[in-house]
Amino acid sequence: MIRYAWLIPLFPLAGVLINGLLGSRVRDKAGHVASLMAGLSLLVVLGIAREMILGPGGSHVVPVWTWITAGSLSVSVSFLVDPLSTIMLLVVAGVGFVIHVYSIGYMHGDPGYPRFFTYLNLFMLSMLLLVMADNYLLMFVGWEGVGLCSYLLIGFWYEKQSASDAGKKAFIVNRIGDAGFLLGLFLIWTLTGSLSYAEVFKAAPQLAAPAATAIGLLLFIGAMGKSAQIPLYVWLPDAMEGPTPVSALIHAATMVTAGVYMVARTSPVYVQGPGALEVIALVGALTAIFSASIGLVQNDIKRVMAYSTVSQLGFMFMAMGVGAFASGIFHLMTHAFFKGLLFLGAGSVIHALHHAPAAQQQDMRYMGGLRSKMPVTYWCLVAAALALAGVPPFAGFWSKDEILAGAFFSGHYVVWGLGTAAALMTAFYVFRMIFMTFHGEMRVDHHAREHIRESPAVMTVPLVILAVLSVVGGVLPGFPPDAGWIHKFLAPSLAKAPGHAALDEGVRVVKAAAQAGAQGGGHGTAGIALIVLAIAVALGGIALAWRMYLRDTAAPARLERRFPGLYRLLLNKYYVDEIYQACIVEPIYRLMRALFDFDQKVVDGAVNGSSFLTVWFSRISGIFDLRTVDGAVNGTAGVIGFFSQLFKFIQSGMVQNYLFVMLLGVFLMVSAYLFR
Amino acid sequence: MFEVESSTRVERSSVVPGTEELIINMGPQHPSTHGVLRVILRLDGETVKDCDCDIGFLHRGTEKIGENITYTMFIPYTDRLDYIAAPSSNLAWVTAVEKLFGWEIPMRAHYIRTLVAEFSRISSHLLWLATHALDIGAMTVFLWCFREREMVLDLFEHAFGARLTVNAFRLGGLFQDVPQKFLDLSQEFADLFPGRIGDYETLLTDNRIWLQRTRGVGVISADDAIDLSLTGPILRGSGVRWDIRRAQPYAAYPYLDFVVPVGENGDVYDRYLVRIEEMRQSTRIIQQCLAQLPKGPVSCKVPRTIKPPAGEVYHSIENPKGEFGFYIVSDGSETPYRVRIRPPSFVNLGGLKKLALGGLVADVVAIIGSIDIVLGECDR
Amino acid sequence: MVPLTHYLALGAILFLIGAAGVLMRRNAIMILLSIELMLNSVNITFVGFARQWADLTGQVFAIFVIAVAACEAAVGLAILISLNRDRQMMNVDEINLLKW
Amino acid sequence: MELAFFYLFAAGIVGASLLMVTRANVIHAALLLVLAFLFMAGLFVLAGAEFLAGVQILIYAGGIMVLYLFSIMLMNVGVAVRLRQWHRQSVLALAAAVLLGAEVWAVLGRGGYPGAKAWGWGLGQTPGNVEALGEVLYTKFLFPFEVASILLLAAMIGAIVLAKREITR
Amino acid sequence: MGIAVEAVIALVKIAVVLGVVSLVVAYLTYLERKIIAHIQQRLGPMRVGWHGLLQPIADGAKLFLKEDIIPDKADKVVFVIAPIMVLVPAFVVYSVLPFSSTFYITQVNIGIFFILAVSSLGVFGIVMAGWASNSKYSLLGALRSAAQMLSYEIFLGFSIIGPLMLAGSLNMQKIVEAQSDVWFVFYQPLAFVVFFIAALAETNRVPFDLPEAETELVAGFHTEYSGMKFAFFFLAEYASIMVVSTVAVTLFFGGWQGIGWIPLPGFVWYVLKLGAMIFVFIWIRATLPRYRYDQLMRLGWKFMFPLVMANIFLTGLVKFLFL
Repeated sequence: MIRYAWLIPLFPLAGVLINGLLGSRVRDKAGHVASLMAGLSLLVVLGIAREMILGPGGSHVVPVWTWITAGSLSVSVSFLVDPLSTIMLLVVAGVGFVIHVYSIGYMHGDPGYPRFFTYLNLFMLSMLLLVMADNYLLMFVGWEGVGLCSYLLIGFWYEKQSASDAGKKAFIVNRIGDAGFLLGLFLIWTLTGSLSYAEVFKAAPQLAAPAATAIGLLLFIGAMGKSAQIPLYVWLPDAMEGPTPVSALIHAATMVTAGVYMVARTSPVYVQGPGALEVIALVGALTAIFSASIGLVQNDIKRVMAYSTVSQLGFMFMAMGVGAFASGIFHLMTHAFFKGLLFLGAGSVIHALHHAPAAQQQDMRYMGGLRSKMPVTYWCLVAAALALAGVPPFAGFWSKDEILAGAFFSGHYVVWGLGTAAALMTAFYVFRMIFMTFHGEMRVDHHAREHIRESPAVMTVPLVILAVLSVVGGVLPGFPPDAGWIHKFLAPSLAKAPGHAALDEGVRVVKAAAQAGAQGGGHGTAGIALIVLAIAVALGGIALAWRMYLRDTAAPARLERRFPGLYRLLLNKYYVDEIYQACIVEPIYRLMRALFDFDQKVVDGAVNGSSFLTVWFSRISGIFDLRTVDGAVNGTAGVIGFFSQLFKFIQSGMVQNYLFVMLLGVFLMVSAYLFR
Repeated sequence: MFEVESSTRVERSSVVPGTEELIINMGPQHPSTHGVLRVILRLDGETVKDCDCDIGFLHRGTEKIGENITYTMFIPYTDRLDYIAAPSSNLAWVTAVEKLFGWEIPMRAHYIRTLVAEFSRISSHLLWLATHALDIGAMTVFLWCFREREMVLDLFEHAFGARLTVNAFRLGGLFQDVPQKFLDLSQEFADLFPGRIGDYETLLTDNRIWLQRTRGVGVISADDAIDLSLTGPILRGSGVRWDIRRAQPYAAYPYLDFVVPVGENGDVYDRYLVRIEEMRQSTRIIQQCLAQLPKGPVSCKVPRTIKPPAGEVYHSIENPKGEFGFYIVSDGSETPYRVRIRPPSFVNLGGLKKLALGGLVADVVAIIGSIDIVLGECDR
Repeated sequence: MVPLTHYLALGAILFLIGAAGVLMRRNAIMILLSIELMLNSVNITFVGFARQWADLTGQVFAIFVIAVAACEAAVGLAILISLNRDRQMMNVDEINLLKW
Repeated sequence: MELAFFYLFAAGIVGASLLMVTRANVIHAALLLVLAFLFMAGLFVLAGAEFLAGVQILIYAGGIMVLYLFSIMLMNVGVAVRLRQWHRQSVLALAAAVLLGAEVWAVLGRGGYPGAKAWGWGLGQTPGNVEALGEVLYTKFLFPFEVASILLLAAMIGAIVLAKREITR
Repeated sequence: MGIAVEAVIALVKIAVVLGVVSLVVAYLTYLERKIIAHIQQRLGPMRVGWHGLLQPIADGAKLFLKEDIIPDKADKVVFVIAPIMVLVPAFVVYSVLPFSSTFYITQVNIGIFFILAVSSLGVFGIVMAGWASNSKYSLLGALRSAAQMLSYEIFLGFSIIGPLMLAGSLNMQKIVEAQSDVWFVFYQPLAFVVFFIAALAETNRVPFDLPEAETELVAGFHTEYSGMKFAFFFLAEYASIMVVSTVAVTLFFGGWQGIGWIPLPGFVWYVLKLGAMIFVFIWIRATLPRYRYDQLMRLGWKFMFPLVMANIFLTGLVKFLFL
């Protein structure tokens, strides 16, 4: 089966071709075609995964053809199938397929229906290329491909100014990251002489620490852009302008995790340069708490999700930074399930509210009490929220708290502290969202009320599938023995970070403690303490949300009045966009203007001044000329006139004259050959 | 030294004409203009941009001649109008004059006149089908049609002693009764002919090439056809059920049972179908005439000098091509004061421009064929 | 066997005839025809070389030259037709738009 | 024998081409060029390029030149015959061409080409020129071959766009 | 010495073939008139000789003795060369046709290709005639003819690729030998249909006789021709019919190969098959109307071209998979 790995990207490619070229013919069938292609891909992935998981595993390279051969650089298009890419394939193809199906319902009736599915399949193609590449260049192709699709899909409703602006913003911010990524690739090639994973990793242990750190940091700049880390996260919240399935697939489940995947994939290089890892851990932790805090007060349902995504991505990078690569990938997987679900659920809500005024469709202040109207959506979202909050035994608990444990046991106490605080906020804002949307009194616009009903099966079935995955997706791979099955499975693909022994032991202990807790025994004080703390944090956040938004509904307003500055700061997302505007965009404008002024005043001034001088000089000399060297001047003019008459013929505009000159040229060349 | 051929040297070549248009004189000597019609076509490639008819090459002043000769003497001149269907022209004239006089014609004469007129319709339609098919390239139909047309002409010879310009009828009836042989042969022909029509249709009606060449070509709507005062099969091909035999019956038509076929789309193909069906209906009429043919005299009492009362009359009949009428003004003398002919071909030809614009050269040929003109009557 | 020089000489003569035609005639079609002649002169040299060294590369290239010639004819004639239609021009030395 | 035929064909080609470039009437010129192409085809057969000879006739004479004639007729060149035929730079151009010819002559006179090789096949034998050519064309030169097809496609589209009267939709 | 003998033999062969072919072509006109006449239920030529058998000779004599008119405004040289340009390629092609396993003038590696190439030259004569006549009808006819023959040459060429792929050779004799078991028409029915239609168009026969459509363009490109020059056009047309029929017989019906056990010499088989093919040509002329110019082009490019392409693809696929 692994031999047929090349089939996986081929199906979406076929979908792109069918929907892209025959879009006007396919019309309403575009969604089915695209879903079929995604489903076929998923089938192949499942076949491969079955072989990888049940079989001996290992790492397989499936060559397709040689792409570039330039000097010593040789890049082939070939696919790598190993545990890491298997997990990623499962996530991408699985969630991708589910969201394709969901989109059939969600996008139904949109004028750009075939176009949407063309982009979606193109995205699948690029993302699969990204995770299956066996070298950095091919990965970069996928990397750029998903960026392009992201741009196209954010700006899918391009007639909306904000959507097309958001698309451009995403693209430009990503370019900044990509520049770093590309520099990283150059550096890799310069230092190791190859871009293929196998050879780079073979050469990695010989890399000097500063070199490895440099590579790591450059690559991480790329990851910052793609995975929306501080300071390049600004595009992701805006990206919610795109259709909701897109937000779910690209901006929650898959594309934004590409950076995490890339760091995990490059882990053999990263472990050589610990400095880079420290940076990653810190950036990740800061991002996590920073964006979680913004999420606390947002009112737009999708923006809450967006900041939550940024925050969770921060968690993943935290894991990478502290060396818990497997935990990061684990969280990536579970996050894909529950965050995809959250988005799809939000989409379902928005879909139900599409009769409401445009400004209210996504605003939680105009929702409430939807539970009875949309039971399936509600229960699915609750499952997702519990998973995100980290309540056992839902998926998030297993992965997120593993990360926190990893941070703690590897000695990154600051990071751990920030992470725990962020976890508290996470639990709070997600249940704030649930309570505001589904509980309490209905605040929906009156004439939109009767239109609210549960979404069609084509949308709810994907929700249920993801809900099931959100429940069991953590416990199954994460449950002991050892630190969980997934760690064992992923181990061959990932490098061991310094101090990994303590870390692994810690994770193992925590897991064991959890197991023990379930069984009523006791192991490792610290472990139990951590677990208790984690559960307490999650429940505390939920309780707080419950108190503020269900029991004492005046509390938020009260808090808002008491801390107006803080509230406004959070509501306006720490004014980051404004700061960027002021600090980066404005200075560039100002620089431009300054250069322009320089040109206007100094250069032109010089020119004008000299001409002014010239005028005076010529006036003086004119008198002189007229009297004395008139004849000479006229003579000069005559000479110039003569030559220009001569040269005028060179540009006659007639082809044959030019050809004649060409023939003369040939004549001269032959002459040169003959009389050399 | 290289500037040879300098005698008519022109420096600027702006006189070189572009590829724009080609003006073609179709006719007056062209195989498919059916006589001496001259069509001036302005072509863009092969597409017709403009189309002008130049007629009058066969003008003989027939109307003027009519003012100078007696009513009886004019009958042979009508032969030379629509010479393809001479008896029809005769019929139009004699019925018009009889209407002027107010004579009662014996029934037998009516029936024989109808019989002969329908034969002339068949003869005309056969010639039309033959040449129309040949224009579009089907040469076998041409010869087959001529085979049957030959039989019709033989019948005329039996009855009237002439084949083409038969001078069939007289004022007041017929010159003499038709021989029995004529009636027998007519019966024979009427039994044979429907099968032969089937033969033509096997070659054409469902032939893909024929369909491609005729369907959707030269389309004219019913309203346009009426506005252009087109008559005959062209009008009926556009779906207007107008036939003078039915609308203003004359001769024996009131006593006969026949269907007036109409088309739907008004294209060349529908006109073809209409005419084919008309041939079938003509055969039916012939059968009925032969069966119902009453005994009796073939002429009413006609004075030796024919002097009609002063007055005017217009009478028209359904010629194979359309409405063929005479407008006669009498001042009470032996010669008409004024004779005006209402020729169907002339009027129908007026629709050519509308039909041909935007088509291809080859379509023009098919369209002229489907209008079915005869220049003798068009130019008069 | 015909010496290679003969082929080359023939090719050169044809090339020069063609070149002279291109440079000397005013009529655009004549210029195109002369270009065809030049292309063919190249073919002759190719075939001559192929003959000399028993290497089919020369013939293959001649085929490619013919393909190029077909393209040239198609595009060239299309240009001429539109030029002729829009400006009623036939002579190359009246067309000096390159001057601007 | 072969040499005699070569001279015959060469004389034909050169004669026809010379007449071609001097004709005032474009149709005559085109027909003379066809004649030159036919001689050239004979030359190709002589040089063992049978397939090329066929292509020369089929594509060049039968295809491209018909296209020329077609276009010329569309353009109605009757008037063009009466125009001045020669460019102002003619004398200069002729001189340059003759000079270049002299130089080429000198270059050719130096000789110095590596020795000849015999064909692997003769006239009328199998596998002959066609098979060998096909083999080479579709293996070694497959990529240029495909590129040539793209080129033809591009030229076709270009020609249609250029010559189409207006795009009506 | 050997060369001289060979040359003489070749010349004799050429003379024989040329003579026979000219005669046969002349009688082809008689055959056509007779067959069409009978289809149209008349007798056709009956006066000259028994059942009009000497009619072609009488026609030839008449045309030969007729005044040779060259229009005043015509381009005289081209006007005279044009009919020759039509006739010569039509006859040159006979040099590679295999009349039987032993009788042929020459055998060329690129036989079928040669036929295609040389017969493509016929269009020049037509174009020259149309242009040189300086008449609008002639010019229109020539333009139609150029477009038509140029297009249908493509389909003709592509349609024979299928059989050629099966035969694996361009040599006419080899192609015939390859059909000793099964005629290619059974393997390549699609190719045969396209070939036949293209052949009709290539020889300007009904229903593709637009260039000389007499009811539209008077007589098309040879409107202004008379006498022997006119006869040349006709000879060329019938010679081309013979050629395409021969090619059809060679490529699709096993050439001179017999059917089963019937002991007839190859040449007789060849003539029989050729006769049948020619009969079909004439039969079609008596049956069908004429296409319109745009319909002709549409039929070619939109219907036949995809068809031949599919045929080539299928043949290649089958050959690749099963042979």
